[in-house]
Amino acid sequence: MVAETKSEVGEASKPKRRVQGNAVVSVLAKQGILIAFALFMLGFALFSERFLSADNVMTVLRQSAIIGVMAVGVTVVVIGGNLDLSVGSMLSFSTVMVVDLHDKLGPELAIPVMLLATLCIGAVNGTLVGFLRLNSLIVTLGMLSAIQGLTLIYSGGQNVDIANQQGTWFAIFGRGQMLGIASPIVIFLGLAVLMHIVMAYTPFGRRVYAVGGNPTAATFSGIRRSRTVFLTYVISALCVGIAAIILGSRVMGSQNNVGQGYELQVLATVILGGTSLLGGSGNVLKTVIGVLILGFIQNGLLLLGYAYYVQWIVTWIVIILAVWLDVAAKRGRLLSPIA
Amino acid sequence: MQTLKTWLIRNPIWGFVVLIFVFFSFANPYFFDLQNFQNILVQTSTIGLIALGMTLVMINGNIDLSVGATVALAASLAIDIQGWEAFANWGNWAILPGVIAGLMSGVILGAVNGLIVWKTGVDAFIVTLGAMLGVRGLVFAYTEEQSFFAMNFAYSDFGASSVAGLPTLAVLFLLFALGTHLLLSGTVHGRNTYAVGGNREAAVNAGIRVGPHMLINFMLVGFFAALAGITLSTQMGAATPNLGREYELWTITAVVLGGTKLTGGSGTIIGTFGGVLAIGILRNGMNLMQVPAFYVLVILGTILIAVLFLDKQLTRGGKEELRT
Amino acid sequence: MSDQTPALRLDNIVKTFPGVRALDGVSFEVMPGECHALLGENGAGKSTLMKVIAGMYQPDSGRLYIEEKETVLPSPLAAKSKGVVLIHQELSLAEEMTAAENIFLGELPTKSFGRVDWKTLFARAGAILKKLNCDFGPEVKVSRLSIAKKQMVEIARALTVDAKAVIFDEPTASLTDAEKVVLFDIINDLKAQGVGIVYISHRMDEIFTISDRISVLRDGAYRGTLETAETNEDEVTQLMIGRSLDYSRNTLHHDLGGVTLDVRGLSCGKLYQDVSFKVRAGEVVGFYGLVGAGRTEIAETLFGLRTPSAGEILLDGESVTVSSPADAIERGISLVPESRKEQGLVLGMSCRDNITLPQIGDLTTGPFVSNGSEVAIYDIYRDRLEIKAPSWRSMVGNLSGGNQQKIVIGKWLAMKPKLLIVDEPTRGIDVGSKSEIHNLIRELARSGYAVIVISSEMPEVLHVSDRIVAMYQGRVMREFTSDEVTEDTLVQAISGIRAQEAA
Amino acid sequence: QDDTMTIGITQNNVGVDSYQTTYEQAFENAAAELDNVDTIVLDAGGDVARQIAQIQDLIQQQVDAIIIWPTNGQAVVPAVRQAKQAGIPVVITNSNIAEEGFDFIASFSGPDNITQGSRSAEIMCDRFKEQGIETEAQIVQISGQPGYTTALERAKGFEDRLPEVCPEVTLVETQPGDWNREKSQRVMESFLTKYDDIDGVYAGDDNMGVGALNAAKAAGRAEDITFVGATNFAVGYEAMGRGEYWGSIYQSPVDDAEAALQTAIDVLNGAEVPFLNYFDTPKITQENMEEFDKPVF
Ligand SMILES: Nc1ncnc2c1ncn2[C@@H]1O[C@H](COP(=O)(O)OP(=O)(O)OP(=O)(O)O)[C@@H](O)[C@H]1O
Ligand SMILES: Nc1ncnc2c1ncn2[C@@H]1O[C@H](COP(=O)(O)OP(=O)(O)OP(=O)(O)O)[C@@H](O)[C@H]1O
Ligand SMILES: [Mg+2]
Ligand SMILES: [Mg+2]
Repeated sequence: MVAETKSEVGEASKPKRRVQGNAVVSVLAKQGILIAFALFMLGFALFSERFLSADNVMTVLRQSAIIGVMAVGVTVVVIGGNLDLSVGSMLSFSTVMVVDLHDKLGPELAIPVMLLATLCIGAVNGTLVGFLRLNSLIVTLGMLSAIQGLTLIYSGGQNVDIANQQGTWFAIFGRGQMLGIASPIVIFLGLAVLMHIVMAYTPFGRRVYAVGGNPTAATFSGIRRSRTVFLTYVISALCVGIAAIILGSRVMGSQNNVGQGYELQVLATVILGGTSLLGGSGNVLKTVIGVLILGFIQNGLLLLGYAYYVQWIVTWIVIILAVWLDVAAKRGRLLSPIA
Repeated sequence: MQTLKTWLIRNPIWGFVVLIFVFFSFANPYFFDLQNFQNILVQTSTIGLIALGMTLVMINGNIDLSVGATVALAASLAIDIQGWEAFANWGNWAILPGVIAGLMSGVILGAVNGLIVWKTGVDAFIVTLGAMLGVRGLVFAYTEEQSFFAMNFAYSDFGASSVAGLPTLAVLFLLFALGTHLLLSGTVHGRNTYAVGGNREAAVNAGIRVGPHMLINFMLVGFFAALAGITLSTQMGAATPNLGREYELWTITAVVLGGTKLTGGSGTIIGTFGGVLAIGILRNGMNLMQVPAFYVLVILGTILIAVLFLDKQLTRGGKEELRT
Repeated sequence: MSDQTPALRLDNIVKTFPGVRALDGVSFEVMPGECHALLGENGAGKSTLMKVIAGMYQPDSGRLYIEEKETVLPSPLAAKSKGVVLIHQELSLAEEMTAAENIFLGELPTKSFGRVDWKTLFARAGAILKKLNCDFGPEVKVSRLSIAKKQMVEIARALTVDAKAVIFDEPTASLTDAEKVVLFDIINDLKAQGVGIVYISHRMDEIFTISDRISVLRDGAYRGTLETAETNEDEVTQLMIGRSLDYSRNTLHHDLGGVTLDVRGLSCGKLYQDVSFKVRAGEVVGFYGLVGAGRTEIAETLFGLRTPSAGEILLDGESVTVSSPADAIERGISLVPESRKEQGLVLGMSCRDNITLPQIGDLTTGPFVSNGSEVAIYDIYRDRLEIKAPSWRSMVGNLSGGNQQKIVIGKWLAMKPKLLIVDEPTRGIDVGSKSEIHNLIRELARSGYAVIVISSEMPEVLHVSDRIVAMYQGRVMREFTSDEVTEDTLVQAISGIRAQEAA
Repeated sequence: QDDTMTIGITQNNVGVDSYQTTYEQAFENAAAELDNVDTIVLDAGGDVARQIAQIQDLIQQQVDAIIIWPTNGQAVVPAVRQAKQAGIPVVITNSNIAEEGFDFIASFSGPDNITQGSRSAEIMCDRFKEQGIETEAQIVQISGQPGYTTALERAKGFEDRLPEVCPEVTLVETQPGDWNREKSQRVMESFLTKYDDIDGVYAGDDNMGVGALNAAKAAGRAEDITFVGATNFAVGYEAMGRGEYWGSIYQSPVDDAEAALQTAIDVLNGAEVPFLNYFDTPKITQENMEEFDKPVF
């Protein structure tokens, strides 16, 4: 007894029944974070006529560059399934070092020496998390504290300053221009594009996504997981080094705690950009949007003249709204299905 | 002996606690002293209370980064409100509305966090990261940057008081730790905490209402953070808007040291208690040994990592293990 | 049967996912006291249909009746309270909790103040586990159990409620034969109590043992229902995939090449001891044994995931130390691992990215991954293994279980290895694709590869292997050629009865 | 009482800026020169709770005197009271504790931050008068980290004094710079976008002042702006020398530290010490800077 029923699809329909038509809509809808960005840019523009002036936009971009450069590195670490909370104190360390060495060795030596030292710290992080498989949150929290101490020991707790601020070519990174645009912006966007290409189009990038998505399966696929994780931390450290050059050049000096609290700001921008803390997904270019959102919120609220605490409260709300919009767009409904 | 060994392997942090305890006892003449132990207990009680709630939230697979700000808000409310005109002739009872308001603020903030996590599905990390900033903003908005001072010395006397020879704050912490331990290990809510964190889908399928469940735990951590803020303010007789900065990081560190997994599903109060004590003893011991400030940072950081490393060595499966 | 009211009836259920119409107007019913088998290719929509019944998914349209009363099931809890229980295809347990807690999850017995009544809990869970012939207690942590035992815990859940309908979604995928027998007893018990059973499996022998009726789904649509007693495997297969299959034993002998793999006295601590065997180019060697016999561990050692404590591995006559999977891959070894979710796939990545993952470093033009060669590889194995996915961009996590397994196999076939090891290659795969995979394995061998097949399914081992290695508790008991092996001698060997004793 | 005395100090947050670090070194150097003084130097890292724990730990060790650089003037009062009850004299340094605690301390030694704020206002006002813009000048303020006593007191001193000396100068906006030069630079950049006319910047310390100066220089508007800070740092001193930065308050951490130590020793020796032991923090501007040495920090 065989009861046949209707079947709209032919026998040989190999590619599955696809719901056609709203492809464009669904692609757009997935970009919740872009929509959020556009929405609140519009909001600020309505309230402050200076907000969208070329000058101000450039200022925000310039200011965001330091956080942005670090966020690019941290995005890679997070995609690889780990956290890096040590970037803030590493930034302090690297900036203090490059500024201090500037006068002692000259910028042409100070930069490579500082980068080397920073990469060493990144390598320590990478060894602990990658090769020894220690929990990245605690390792980098520990490193946050240890590097802070190292910085203070290095500088003796004193501020460092560049004596000859006018004459040094070191100024180019923070204060100069490249291609007619303020150099921090060029460095930031250039690095973001470069890292995006690395992550999206090279075998290394693919391996990072795989390791972050499922470390065991990645190992079973012949990926050297420890090495991959190690490299993500080295990349993160390199980005911190670059950020330190921009910062040192912009300020022409450094305190021992310049980077304090940056780790969480950086992480916020990475998450705003839609990178999942679970690892295995994320996008460097979207991190740039996350950076810009945070940068423009802070600037916009300042332009509106709100007291700092009002700015904090509004930032709280905006961050949650932006991420909500993003996840809601991805799942196609506003409220979460959690019962 | 055998049970002690398996117990230690399951709670390696306690091995470490014993280790540093012995070390400091020999290294410093002031360390091994009843009064000093009481100091340590009181000093750890703040982070400790928060860690109790944090353990629940983290076993759930969530996290709460806003606890530090909650500490400040609850402390400020408790102290400011007890000084209001309205309660001027309540005598020592004036403390009560302040404390209740402080605790309520924690519970409400926890509820706000929990509700957002539940309803929007945004990751708890980002929800509470936002709240960490926003609640601090609320604190500054409320206090207008001022510190508050408790006019009534009964308030700070409470912080310095003892029951049965033990500091009240330490007793309070121990009692709440015991209560939370019982909650987690012996009640349906506690067991569901493991289920929700261990396998959310399984929990949903089993008919556990995951949303309200997480909400309750967020309210609990809010409550504990507020309570910690209040006990801390009784030690100072004052509240400052910057109170509790970076406490979230130290709390999470203590909880993870105690063996709770960030991914959720496992952890114990016994472990958390060990983690909290480890940090407290380290800080106290290093103060007594006059380790210079810069080196304290390096040592503390290094030890955190070392503990993690030892833990890994202890729980490793041996040579036959799968190398992934 | 039709004079009774169905325990459960579905009418014209439609369910779509983004890009996929998973259920396309399916109607289906289960009578009380009946075991109704549901069959279909991988991705046909079986699990989706069951999740609709269990309240986990809401259908886009269509109606659901429990004892002819129209019902809406907004949540799994609602379904459970109406007496509908689903045993999941994928394990769904909280690892750090005890077996008892997992069995009674969501309805732990309580005392005052919301305290758990451990005594009652353990007593009740213990009774159920005993009924299932489980050799572990209710207070053991689930994380310490083997997959098979976890599966039994999952099954135990069905027995906690007064069910009207119980759905088993591929319950035997990781069970041994002995456990299977227990399960079937339980199912017969339930039937006797008038419970309606839905039984999903890709194993024909089981379906013909246990079911009363068989319904077939195809591409999300209902294809028909057969009385088990009045049909045969061939008819069912026809309905499912539109053609017949060959279930014969392997007799295809062909010329063998040199010895590719020579394992001498290999041991790994307590996991297995003194294992020796050879695999020649062009040969398929089957490893058969019970769960825990140590077959997987040998494979993992060969793939560089474990360090042997003694013994020697010779590859093409050369003694080698395989230090990591990357190393193994370089030497031309591939391993299709046992657990696709944990070891085989990055669920968040696309189908294409998963398939090309092991060779991503070689698929480059300049420093960049070449999209063209990647898609080309994907296309080859999609066609060859009949992988059903909306496109190469689809997330592997959204594929049906069987299609996921095909992705893993495709990934390792694409490496064109010298030595291919497949561990439970057809777990959860439909009969059509299974036979396709068997053919592929044969074909690979014929073209000169050495292949090791680890399987717990006797027909599979018998069908593909030229030689069979029988293992028991970490030791090789006996080797058979495909000519001399009989089911009886094989069963004896894997139960620890040595050939000579048996003789 | 044996002849060596042990003095414990808990500082606010060493390493957060050079002032505190230099203070610490000066304190240790001064103590090292005295044979009969042992010191225990602790740092609260800006956290009141930790500071209280440190005070308790010092009481536990039965030191002879405790010097406290309060992280918060009110929150340490009960801990100070405990010290008093334990019979240990307490000297407060750098920034004072709340009046409620005066009963429990032996002395306060340090600068007067409120006066510093007023003096900065005077420097700013005098400069505007010289320029003849005291009737229309607009200024912005970049304050220290919110919630810290020093930041609060300087801002208060400045805001209270300014309308007294220059009633027509408007303070258009205040934002915190968190004692951080980079943060201050960012804040100033936004101010420059927002306001076309800024005549003066008051910064809670020179570190932030120089940050603001950096921003203004980058925008090409530094010439028109009078920068006034506090706690004259070396960078501020140099900028003053270049004629870019107008004025500040000269405050020596070495004096600060030595005064605190001396006060504690005097207290222990039973000598008479003034209860509020302010040391002088004079105005420094481009005009009189030769009278001062360049700060070492
Ligand atoms: N959550 C989901 N999102 C998107 N597509 C899904 C989802 N779940 C299932 N699908 C798709 O629906 C179809 C039916 O899947 P289902 O799991 O029901 O198959 P199945 O018959 O159980 O197959 P198998 O025998 O392999 O388990 C598949 O094409 C699958 O890719
Ligand atoms: N005696 C045992 N008790 C509990 N768990 C066991 C036992 N032996 C093995 N296991 C677990 O069962 C799982 C499967 O065992 P193993 O991989 O050794 O067997 P196998 O021969 O590969 O069997 P299969 O491939 O059929 O699963 C492993 O996770 C292993 O740790
Ligand atoms: Mg299925
Ligand atoms: Mg196996």
